Amino acid sequence: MRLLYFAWLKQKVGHAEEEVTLPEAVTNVEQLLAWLAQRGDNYAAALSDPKSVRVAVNQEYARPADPVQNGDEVALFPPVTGG
Amino acid sequence: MRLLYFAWLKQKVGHAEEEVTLPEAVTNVEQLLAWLAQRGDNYAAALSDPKSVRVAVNQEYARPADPVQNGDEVALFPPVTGG
Amino acid sequence: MAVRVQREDFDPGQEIAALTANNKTIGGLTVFVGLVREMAKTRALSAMTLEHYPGMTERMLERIEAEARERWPLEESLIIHRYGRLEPGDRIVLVAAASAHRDAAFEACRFLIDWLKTKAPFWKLEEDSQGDATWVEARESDEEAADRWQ
Amino acid sequence: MAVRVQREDFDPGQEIAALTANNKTIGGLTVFVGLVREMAKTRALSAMTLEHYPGMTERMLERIEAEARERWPLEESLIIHRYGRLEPGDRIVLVAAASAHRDAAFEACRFLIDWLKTKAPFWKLEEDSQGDATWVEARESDEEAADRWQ
Repeated sequence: MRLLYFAWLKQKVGHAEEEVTLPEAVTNVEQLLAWLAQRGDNYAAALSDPKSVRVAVNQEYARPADPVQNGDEVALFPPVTGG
Repeated sequence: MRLLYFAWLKQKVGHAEEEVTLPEAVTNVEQLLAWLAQRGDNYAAALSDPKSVRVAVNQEYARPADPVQNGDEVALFPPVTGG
Repeated sequence: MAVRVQREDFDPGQEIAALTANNKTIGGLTVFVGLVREMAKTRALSAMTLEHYPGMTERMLERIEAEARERWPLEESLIIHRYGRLEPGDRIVLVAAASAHRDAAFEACRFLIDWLKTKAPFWKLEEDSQGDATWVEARESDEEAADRWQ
Repeated sequence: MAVRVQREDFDPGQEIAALTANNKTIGGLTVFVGLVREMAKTRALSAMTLEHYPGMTERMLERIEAEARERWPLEESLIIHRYGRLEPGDRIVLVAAASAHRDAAFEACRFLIDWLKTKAPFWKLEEDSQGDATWVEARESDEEAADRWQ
């Protein structure tokens, strides 16, 4: 799975993207965030407030229960502030 | 009094402006329109439908009861359609 | 803050650039440009002639603009309206409002054009391809649009 | 009908001219231009950096534009949004909608900017004169503005 981070999520995680292989138990967005949060202090800090994290799976906004799998492009970012 | 006509009122009356001297009995907009209407067929035709005539006295929109006097600039025109 | 009634065309890009130049308080600018359409209600137009009341027209536009600036915190505003003979595709009118925030810019711009359409002395004479000329009648929908702002 | 996400500035006049050229069905064009303001909530900005999500940003803007064209009878529409480092007074975004009638042009233009602000992946990093950089937080008022169109 290709993971992308934007804005302050990128700064807190420390990189803009990475490739990961999901454990079998991780099948949806909510599980993905929980799994990421225990990968290190940087992830835990970035994901400490789930309300301020938005997720897109394959460039579509996704909800906690939406499925994820290896091969997906998953982006994590704060609420958008363009315009 | 200086009278100005615009749009189809100008066409029906036959001229764009004229100088008139008001009879003493004419002191408001409503009386002015009634007096004008009996000055000839062209005026009668132009003023036959009072609902479609707007009046400005000294470049301000005026109502039937608003006063007029010699020296005023009075304009007669249809409802506006700009923009 | 300006009002112009003119026969000549105008350049929206130049007007927008002038409105926003050197004013770093502006966060949003809304501009409306009205154009002559080829199709009137039921027939194709070849031209349109706009008549106005020199003096009163400018005065009413200035008043409409002043009213907008009382209602919204505007940094800039502009009304340009043409008169004379215009053809389909030609620009007729430009109204613009600039403010720190987009709400004010949108609402003031809409207000300017809605009020202009019912308060500013302009009259349109449409000519069709047969050479028939007809004065455009005022639309009730324009009155209703203006009434929203009362 | 077009969407552009670009680092370079754009010329509103050129865009407006291109939108209305050779289309005599257009009666009204509404354009909104968003600019970098010098004053943020509590402090003076020296610059702002806009980050985006290449690919998804374009996709979302195209969807927002398609949605506007389903809701209103538009002749033309355009969204341009910049990314990268911008300074106070710089243009950020242009949205435009052209239609036979001004109602549709105004409403569609407003819809485009309201939805863009809550759906398009852009993030703003503000820098003040001390060199402090802060990510702009999403505003509830933007969510509310977008919700009006649900």
